[in-house]
Amino acid sequence: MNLAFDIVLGLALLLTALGVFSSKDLFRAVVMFIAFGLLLALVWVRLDAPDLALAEAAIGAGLTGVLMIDAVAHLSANTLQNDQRDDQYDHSPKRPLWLPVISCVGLFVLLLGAIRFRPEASVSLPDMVRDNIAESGVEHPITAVLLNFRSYDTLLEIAVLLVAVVVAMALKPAAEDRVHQPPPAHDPILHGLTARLLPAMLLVGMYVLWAGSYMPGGAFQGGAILAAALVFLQLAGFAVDRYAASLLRLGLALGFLVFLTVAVSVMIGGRPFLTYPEGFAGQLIFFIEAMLTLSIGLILFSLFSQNPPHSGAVGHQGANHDQ
Amino acid sequence: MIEAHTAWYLASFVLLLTLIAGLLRIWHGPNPADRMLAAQLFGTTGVGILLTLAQAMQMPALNDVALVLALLATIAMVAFVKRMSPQQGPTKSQPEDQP
Amino acid sequence: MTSDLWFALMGVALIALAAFTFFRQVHLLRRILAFNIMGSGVFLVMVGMAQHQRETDPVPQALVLTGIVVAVSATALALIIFRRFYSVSGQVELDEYQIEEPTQNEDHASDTMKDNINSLQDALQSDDEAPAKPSASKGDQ
Amino acid sequence: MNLIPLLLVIPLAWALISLLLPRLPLGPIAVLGMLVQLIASALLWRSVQLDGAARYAIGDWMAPLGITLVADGLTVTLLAMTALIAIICAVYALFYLRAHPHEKRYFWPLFWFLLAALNGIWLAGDLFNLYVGLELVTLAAVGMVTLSGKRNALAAGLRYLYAALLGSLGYLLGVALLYSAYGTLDMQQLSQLMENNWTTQAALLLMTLGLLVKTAIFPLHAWLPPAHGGALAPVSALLSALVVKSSFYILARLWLDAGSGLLPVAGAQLLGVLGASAIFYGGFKALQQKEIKMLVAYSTVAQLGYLMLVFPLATGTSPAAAMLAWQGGMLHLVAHAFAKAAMFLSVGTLVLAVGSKQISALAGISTRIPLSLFAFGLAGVSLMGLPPSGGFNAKWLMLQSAMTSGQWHWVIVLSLGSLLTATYIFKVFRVSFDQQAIDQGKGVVARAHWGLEVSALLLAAIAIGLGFAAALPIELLSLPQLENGALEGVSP
Repeated sequence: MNLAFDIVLGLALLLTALGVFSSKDLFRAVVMFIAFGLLLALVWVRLDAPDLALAEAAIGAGLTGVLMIDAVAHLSANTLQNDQRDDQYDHSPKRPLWLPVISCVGLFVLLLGAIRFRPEASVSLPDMVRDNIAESGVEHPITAVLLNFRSYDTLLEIAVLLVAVVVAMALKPAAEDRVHQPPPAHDPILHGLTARLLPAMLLVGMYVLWAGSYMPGGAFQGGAILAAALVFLQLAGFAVDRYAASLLRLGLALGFLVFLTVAVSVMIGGRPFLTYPEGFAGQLIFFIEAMLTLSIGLILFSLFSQNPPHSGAVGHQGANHDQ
Repeated sequence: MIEAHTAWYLASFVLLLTLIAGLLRIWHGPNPADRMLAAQLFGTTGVGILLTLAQAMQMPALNDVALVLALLATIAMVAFVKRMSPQQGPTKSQPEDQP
Repeated sequence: MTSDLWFALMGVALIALAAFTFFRQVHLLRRILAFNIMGSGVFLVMVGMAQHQRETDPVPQALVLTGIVVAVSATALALIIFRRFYSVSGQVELDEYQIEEPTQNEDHASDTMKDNINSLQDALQSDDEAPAKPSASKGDQ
Repeated sequence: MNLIPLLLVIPLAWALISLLLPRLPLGPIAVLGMLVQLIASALLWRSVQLDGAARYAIGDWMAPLGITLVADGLTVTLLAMTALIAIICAVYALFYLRAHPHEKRYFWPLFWFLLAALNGIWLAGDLFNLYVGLELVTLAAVGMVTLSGKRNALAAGLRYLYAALLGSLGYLLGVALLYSAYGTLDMQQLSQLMENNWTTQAALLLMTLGLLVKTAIFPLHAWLPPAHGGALAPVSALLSALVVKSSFYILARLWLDAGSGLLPVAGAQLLGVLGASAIFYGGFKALQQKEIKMLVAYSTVAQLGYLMLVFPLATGTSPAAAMLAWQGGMLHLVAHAFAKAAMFLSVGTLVLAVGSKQISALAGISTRIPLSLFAFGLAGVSLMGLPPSGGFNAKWLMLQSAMTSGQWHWVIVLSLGSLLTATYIFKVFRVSFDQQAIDQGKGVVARAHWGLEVSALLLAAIAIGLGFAAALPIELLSLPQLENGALEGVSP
């Protein structure tokens, strides 16, 4: 039964991906992609990785999907002006076949061989994680890896997020391009939905963050949920990005600031970079995670909201076209 | 106990099959709203699968995943309504798709 | 066959198909989709292969969590640059000829170039008049 | 306080300052920070020279559970090189960015994140950590390319981003395979565990392909010329001098350090053939360019080819030849970094001075803006490999290695490559010394700021100076596998 479930799930995943790749209609490809994210979350569950399922449900099926839909909407809104009615269809040319075919077949054979002839590993990190988890300050092994054993990776990863935001801010169109956007229409249904869903989202976000120290959950998943809540608010017509403009920058960097400060301050006491003082590891990790949740939420949200104007600014958009 | 597991697995398997039916709906469309609605149902079924799997696999953490999925699945829908709906672009035509 | 191995194999198939699409398509949005699915395939291989014939391993799961966040930043960045590119050029793909002939848009490019140069020359000239003044906070709005 | 983590903390802290306090004079603050970083890397260089390589366990978790940083001779040389080039580029940018207020606002945070990532890569001893570092480098570099938001910049940035992301995924897939086969990500531990089997070779092949894309080795170079040729001058300098080297560095560590003995001789020769093709293709394309910055960018494509010659010269040859190849290759990396940064900076000044990117516009400027042209010439001398220069020493070591191991075909490639380089460098000179144009008083339309000219000249002088002081870095660039024994058990 288990295996049958997995086989059907895997095939469905593959079919969905094929749907994304082969669909001529861009919007269909994007909806298929959202479905792909959802199936992938189920696959992570079957792989005993509920943390990844959480992240995939929030990021893959949620945020990335919204970003993609927004981008497709942007494309169709702008092509309309150029009087191309079948805006969602892809008329772009294709490259010659030989390179795709070679790379596809080559990768397939290479990877199958790699799986087939894989040697047995002599080092076992799971054992080491288990032996050292008592010292890490948290009970959940994935949180222990992310924020203690391999916290340096996490620090750099937050830097990656920050870089993306800096570039987004740099590429944001100048202020005069944005003021002409019509005020968002008041939508009673959406408003009611927001009023009911938003508190639940924030609550779940906090719960996921808090749960992270002893069970699946943590800063990334919590941050992704927070970001989703903010995106929701923005879509519902609240101009979140404008309210938060002054605090945004601090909020963006807060997690990184706290993380780096904690990491460096222990060095003054002569301990290595990124260690936690004995006995305080648990509390510090939770504190850092809370700040990271806030930061990640704001960063992911600004990656969504800093996009160039979209369909809302149809009339003005023409000015940007130099063709 | 084993029988209960099997029953839960069976339930999730059946839900998985309906999920695949939803996949076909997304593929066939024919217009964007149909696809989006099918994706929405897809999310709901996903929540169901997660809840049954939580019982079958004895993993209570999956209930959290289901919760998150239930909350976030609406976002794509809202984005679709706000960003792609016809009233935003008055001249916009519904693309016809030949299934 | 275990489920871990099965999903790792699915990951391999996803990678191969996504690579095909990535190299075949020129539409930038489609290539972002392909990139994301290829990434998911890599993550599946990473977790599936590590757990195949072994216990559940938190390390690759943590790595994949990091990878997912990195992939999201990269995707968001690609979308932002793509949309900006689309709104200044109206194109959804990069010109193939640009690889070999980057000076195709020479007239246009040299115009903006001259603007830049003039403004820079102005700035440098004004700088020569007041050389001691540092370039503080000029770009802040 | 240990110096190794300091080299990560300094750029990250300054990145944060640049991000949070944009109203401060970020340029001067950046130069100050660069000075601190330069001192820190000089001290680390000295301590490694005296005490040998050091390992540093981050968070007090030993590898393989934690992440270990490694500072050996090559690492500290590259750290010092990065700090030196970056501070001069920062000084140049200080003046150059005055005309680009919008770009300046976002240049400095990206600059610091880029430096943090580069330092992280030079120091990394962990495969997955390298992946995160590579992504940080990529996003920061792409951001710098697209800063202006102009059509060509955005197109170049997209092309770069897509290529680099694909490269990263190839690398990550290799990491996944290696982890599944050996259960560890620590490079030193892997170097003892790795055996010659399908999985290892597949993993290393995937990582190699990914890194070749990121290093822009022919025929995977197409993204480089528009990105490097189109960016702002200080950005081009940083990209060509440092960024492409980071992925090559990982490649070299992978095959010659962690996976020593795993590279088949045929594979090494193939990498060499790619390098040779890059040398000739890049050289010919450089010769054809009409825009000066594109000429320099194609010159980067060609010069990166020399780096690939390390693999055939150091694989399956005698230890002496391998050592010479390693030293020559790494010295070439350093010398090219200085020379190419000098070249991009001086070209940036020339373009400003004549108000055009076209090479023909440089006609007759030799008497009008001699300092920048001189810097360009000095950098050219090092690129051509004429004595005395860092480039000459590097190529001489590689030639010796090729002759010692009897690989005469690489001797020919090295010599012809230098000839080709000379041709396109002299093409620029022939135009700029055009007597007729000088007599007509053609050329310069604006005076260049002395700060721009001096910083380029300084970099070029260092590239030449490496010819006199090459013994210093070479001493530290010994073959890394010889050090493995010494590294055992050294705790922070």
